[in-house]
Amino acid sequence: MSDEKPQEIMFAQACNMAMARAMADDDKVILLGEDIADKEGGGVFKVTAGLSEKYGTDRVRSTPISEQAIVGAAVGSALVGYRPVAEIMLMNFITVAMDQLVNHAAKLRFMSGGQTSVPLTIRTTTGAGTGLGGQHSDMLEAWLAHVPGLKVVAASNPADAYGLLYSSIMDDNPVVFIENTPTYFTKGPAPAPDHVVPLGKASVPREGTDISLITYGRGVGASHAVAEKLAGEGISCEIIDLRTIAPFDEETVLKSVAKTRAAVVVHEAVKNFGTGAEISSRIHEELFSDLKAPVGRVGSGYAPVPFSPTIEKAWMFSEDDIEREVRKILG
Amino acid sequence: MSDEKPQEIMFAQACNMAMARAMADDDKVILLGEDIADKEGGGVFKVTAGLSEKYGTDRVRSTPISEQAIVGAAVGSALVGYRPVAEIMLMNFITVAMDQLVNHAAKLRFMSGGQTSVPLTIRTTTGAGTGLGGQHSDMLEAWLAHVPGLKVVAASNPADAYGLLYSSIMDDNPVVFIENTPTYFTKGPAPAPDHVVPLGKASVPREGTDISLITYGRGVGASHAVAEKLAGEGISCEIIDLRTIAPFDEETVLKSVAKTRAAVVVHEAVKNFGTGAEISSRIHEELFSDLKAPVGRVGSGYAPVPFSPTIEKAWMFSEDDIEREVRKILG
Amino acid sequence: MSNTQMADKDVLLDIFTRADLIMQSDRRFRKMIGAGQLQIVYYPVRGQEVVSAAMMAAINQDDYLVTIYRGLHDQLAKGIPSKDLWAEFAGKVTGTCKGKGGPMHITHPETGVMVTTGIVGSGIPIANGLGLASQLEKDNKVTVCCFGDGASNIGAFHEGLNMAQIWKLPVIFLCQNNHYGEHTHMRDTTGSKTIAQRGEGLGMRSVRVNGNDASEMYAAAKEAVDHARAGNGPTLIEAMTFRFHGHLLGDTSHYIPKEEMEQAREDDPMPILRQQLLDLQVSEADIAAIEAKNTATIDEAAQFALDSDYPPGDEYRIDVLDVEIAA
Amino acid sequence: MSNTQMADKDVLLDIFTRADLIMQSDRRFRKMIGAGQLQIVYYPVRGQEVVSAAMMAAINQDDYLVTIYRGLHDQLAKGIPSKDLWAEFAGKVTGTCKGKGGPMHITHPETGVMVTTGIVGSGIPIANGLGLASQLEKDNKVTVCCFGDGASNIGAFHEGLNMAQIWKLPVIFLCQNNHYGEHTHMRDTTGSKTIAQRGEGLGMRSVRVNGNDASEMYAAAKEAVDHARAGNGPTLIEAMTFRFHGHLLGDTSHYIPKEEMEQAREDDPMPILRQQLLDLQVSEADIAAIEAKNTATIDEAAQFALDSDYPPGDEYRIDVLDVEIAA
Ligand SMILES: Cc1ncc(C[n+]2csc(CCOP(=O)(O)OP(=O)(O)O)c2C)c(N)n1
Ligand SMILES: Cc1ncc(C[n+]2csc(CCOP(=O)(O)OP(=O)(O)O)c2C)c(N)n1
Ligand SMILES: [Mg+2]
Ligand SMILES: [Mg+2]
Repeated sequence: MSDEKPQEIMFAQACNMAMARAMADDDKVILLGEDIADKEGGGVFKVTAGLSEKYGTDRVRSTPISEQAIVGAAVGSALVGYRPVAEIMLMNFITVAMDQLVNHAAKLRFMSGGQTSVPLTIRTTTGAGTGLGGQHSDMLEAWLAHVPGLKVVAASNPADAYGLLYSSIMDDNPVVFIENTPTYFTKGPAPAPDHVVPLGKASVPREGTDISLITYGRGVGASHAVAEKLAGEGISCEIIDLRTIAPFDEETVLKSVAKTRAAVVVHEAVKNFGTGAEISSRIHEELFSDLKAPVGRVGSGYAPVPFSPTIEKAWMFSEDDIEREVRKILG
Repeated sequence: MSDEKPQEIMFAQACNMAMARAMADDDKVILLGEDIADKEGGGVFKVTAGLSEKYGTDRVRSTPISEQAIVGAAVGSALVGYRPVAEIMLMNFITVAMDQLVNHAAKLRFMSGGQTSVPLTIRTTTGAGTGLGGQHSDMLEAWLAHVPGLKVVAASNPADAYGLLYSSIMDDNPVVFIENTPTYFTKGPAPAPDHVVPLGKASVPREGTDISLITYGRGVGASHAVAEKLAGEGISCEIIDLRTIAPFDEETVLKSVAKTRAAVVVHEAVKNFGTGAEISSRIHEELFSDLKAPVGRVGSGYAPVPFSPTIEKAWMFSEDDIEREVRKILG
Repeated sequence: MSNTQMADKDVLLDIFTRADLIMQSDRRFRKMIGAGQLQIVYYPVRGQEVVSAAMMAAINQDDYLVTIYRGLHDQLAKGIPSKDLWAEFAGKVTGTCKGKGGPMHITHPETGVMVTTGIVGSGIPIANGLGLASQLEKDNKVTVCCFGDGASNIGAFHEGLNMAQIWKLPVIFLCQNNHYGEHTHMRDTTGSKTIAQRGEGLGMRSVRVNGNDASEMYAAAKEAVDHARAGNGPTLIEAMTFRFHGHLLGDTSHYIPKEEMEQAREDDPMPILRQQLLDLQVSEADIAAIEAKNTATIDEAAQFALDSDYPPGDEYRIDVLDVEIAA
Repeated sequence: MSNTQMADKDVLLDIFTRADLIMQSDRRFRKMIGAGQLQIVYYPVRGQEVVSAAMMAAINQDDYLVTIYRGLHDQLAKGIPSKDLWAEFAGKVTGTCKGKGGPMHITHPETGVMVTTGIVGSGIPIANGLGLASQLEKDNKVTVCCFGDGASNIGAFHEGLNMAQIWKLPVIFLCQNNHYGEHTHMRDTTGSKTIAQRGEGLGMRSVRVNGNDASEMYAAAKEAVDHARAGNGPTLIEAMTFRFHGHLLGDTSHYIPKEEMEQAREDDPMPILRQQLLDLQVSEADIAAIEAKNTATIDEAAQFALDSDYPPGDEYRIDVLDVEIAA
């Protein structure tokens, strides 16, 4: 079996392969980011390892610590036909580059009356639970989802990461692709080399009849664990993996909830004013009279991400929280 | 009647008076911002006019165009007992200073285990409808509301502005106080000099029985107009002016909706993933079985703020939108 | 400031033709806004004509430009047809951006105008991206990035200049130093004596010139362009100039001392340039012909803007993403 | 670099005492993490001890410090009691911040440590705020703001230094130049030859010193402090140094050429400083006593950290706002 392709790959590897594929397919794909070239180790999490060796440091550029300049260079090159993929090392660092992303990347197509477009991808990673503390773990996707003109994407497994990141790079709109640091090195089934996951389409990785768990990113794994447990009690959970957070696939979500008549939205981000609120609202707006109970929400607590493991755990969204919410909804 | 106090004041004036009062009451109150001192005209909208003349340019400082430095100086001085009020001229410019606000102002109390606090106020103004285009009109309060540790405040009339801005400055937490450019020069009843509006408390400027319109800022005036019109048809609207957007006054909101059994949330910001989603979700979560219909939402369209008046108008939330939503909800 | 040789007559004529179009356009905008024919926020450019005209005379139509809200002079000098530009300023569907962008957000790729931004300093990092594309593409284009003295206090300036320098990007950073950022004088906001000094601190080739002198400005522009096209990287040009009508229309310039304003009026680049042409034996009639042609252009453009329709309201659902947003 | 005179013996002893505590603490952290006794992300400070020790020896306990994730040396040199600091690094409720901040977010107002940030460059604008408070308060305090070479590429550096300069704030910007930002060498990220040059570009008093030389570093620190206390404003000190154990623990420094590492080892400030003390007739026994005392301090602190409890989980509802958040 030695020349068979690997059956399983890691999440980080999937992202790497997606970029390699995009670079091979289109020489307008370039990468920018701190430490991303191989001389500097191929990225702090090695997600870009090998790419500068293969495609050269003209196309794979380690940058200064200058996030505004990084995103700006991506915006500018995207305006004239490049497909830059800019790495913002950790999602919290996007706070220094929001202007470029929000006032420029997201708006230039519109403000130019469609004369220009900004087909860039921002890759960034984040996630709590590993003791990185208040400034290295935030999930800020709700901000980005609120910005017209930006697409926001998060994968829950390596195969999807491969297919979604490739689609993000090839998409003609600015996309923020959110990776999850704590699960970078977890494995999943390897995708076929030509695997593509379209943006804007949710998946239904588990079908069920009693309740819909609508989630994305790391929430998917946690939801699976809870669904598995509850199945033993005869509670049948359907899982919707949004994959694209904004604009999200309302059709798949509403179809599922129309069937199950109950839903819980699950995410790692702080619950208050999080993306779950929009999804919950949309479901209520469309399916109010069909629902057995109000849509539940699970997210992390109203606090900065705490450092100490005990507090971090108590603060963070968890399988227990999901289970409790499902039971509450199903009464 | 010549020495009676004016019966009406403008919104901008109310903010000016609140700052003057805070500066008189507490010499730790200092102001920072571009062009805010009198030599530079007392602010581009004259909201700080006269203050540097009265309190000196040590305490009222015109700054370089350096929003990170402005907010940072506010954070640092707040850490050691000052009550800085930093002006970010227009809300879109906060995108270059999100790091200071989100990673530092909002988190330092928590990350220091309560050893320090950051009693700063960010004043900023925004609002569409006057042809300033895509980069000068955004309502970004949903981002800020999603950040644990930040309070977000918006006033709908001069008296509230006076009482809320004073409370914001005196509050021991970081507060973002959002003003509305297009209504800066509208008048309202003058507050008493000692008027205070506590943070975290909504008001009920109009009582009603059929539906609750939950709103803030410019949405309040629009809601009043619609309520007035519908009253003629025997539809009785209650209006809740949140005043503090985050954390918002759930008690008042839920009490109102428990009574009216119907609600529409109204704001100027883009509807998708806006603050209305959180408020709507909370109402559904708490009052699902009492509701006559799902909670409605009104906000602006999914697009950057357009320049041309025709498109800007079509894009923007409006009285018509509110009326239509109320009628839809009440069936 | 250097003692550059006078530029060639045809170069000066070219610069004058652009600068006069700018001066007349600015005047007309102020007039029409004053008369209530246009309701827009307008950032006057009177006084800065020559900086722009000389810079754009030194580059080609397909070179890139990134500019700011105060950008009319740059946009006209770069060659955007007046009709398209006026219509956009007026918010009409016939404008460069279908009325969606407005004066602060002019884009016109046909003439290389890629971005106009209303966020101070933000064009700088974007200009690098255009320069990076040219460097990778080996298309020999340069990017000119305009901004003000006040913009040099913001972080993006620092990050952008540094990145351009280490990557030797073909970008010309044109700081149009009119001494004021809104109502605040540079001396109250800027720790360094000059902006050029900041460029030097970043290791960049940096020059400070009298931007109001067409020959000096043109020479500096040309040198920077040649330097960039030769692959030697960016230049920061600090072009000293002045704006006569305040930050935005309606600003009374109350914060500008009388003597300073008087001095600036004496240094007004337009009469100086006109006199230089006369001194070079260009006839009054030839100059008047240029001026008349510009007037005609503006007459036509202004009328076109007034006559054109506003875009339909639901245009807001188009160009947000690459697909139309559902109503 | 200047040829400063050797500092007084008691100053050098003071610096050595602080530096040795840092060196031993760093070693112990690396050992305990390696042994699995602590599970934390750790940014080693071995090699940068003297920069910090000499800087903090030149200021008072009530002067302010703003530092970064790589901050152990600064925090110890500034005087945070080892027990409190170790407990915070370990996430224990007895730590400076009750375990909520962790190593990247140390605050300890009693010793003037006001902020430790994990966001590169962000401490700079905040340091200005502390300096502004001191200026208004006329309390004669200075603020020391530490950051790395890589941080000088970010916008906040530029904005912060400029504001400090125009307002003459009593802030000392201490750039600890260890040549690398994560795995990238300064030469690949920095258009200027030195960081000090950037300070000069901003009009700021700027010096570049051998931070590994206790006397030179101390003299520069002292001068900057005197300058600030006299109301003359900020100084940028670029202190040349090196970090021996990579960006964070586990980093193999594969990106550092062998010769560069060897040279750095030869310049290791700790043996040099120790030898200087011996040369000044400090006895081996006296030095050993200092070292032993430091060891005992660390023994006690490490044990205290291990023995202390983690905070209760629902502590996350406290200190978010000034009131407790409902469960
Ligand atoms: C980030 C940001 N902060 C503040 C503003 C508000 N503002 C618009 S123009 C301006 C002054 C800019 O001055 P300068 O760079 O000198 O250019 P000039 O207007 O003189 O041409 C300011 C402060 C802005 N647009 N963006
Ligand atoms: C805004 C921001 N971008 C990126 C990072 C990731 N990061 C952490 S430390 C570091 C290197 C900083 O280098 P330097 O300033 O030289 O300090 P040193 O670590 O060498 O002490 C980087 C890029 C960050 N923390 N913040
Ligand atoms: Mg200016
Ligand atoms: Mg370094």
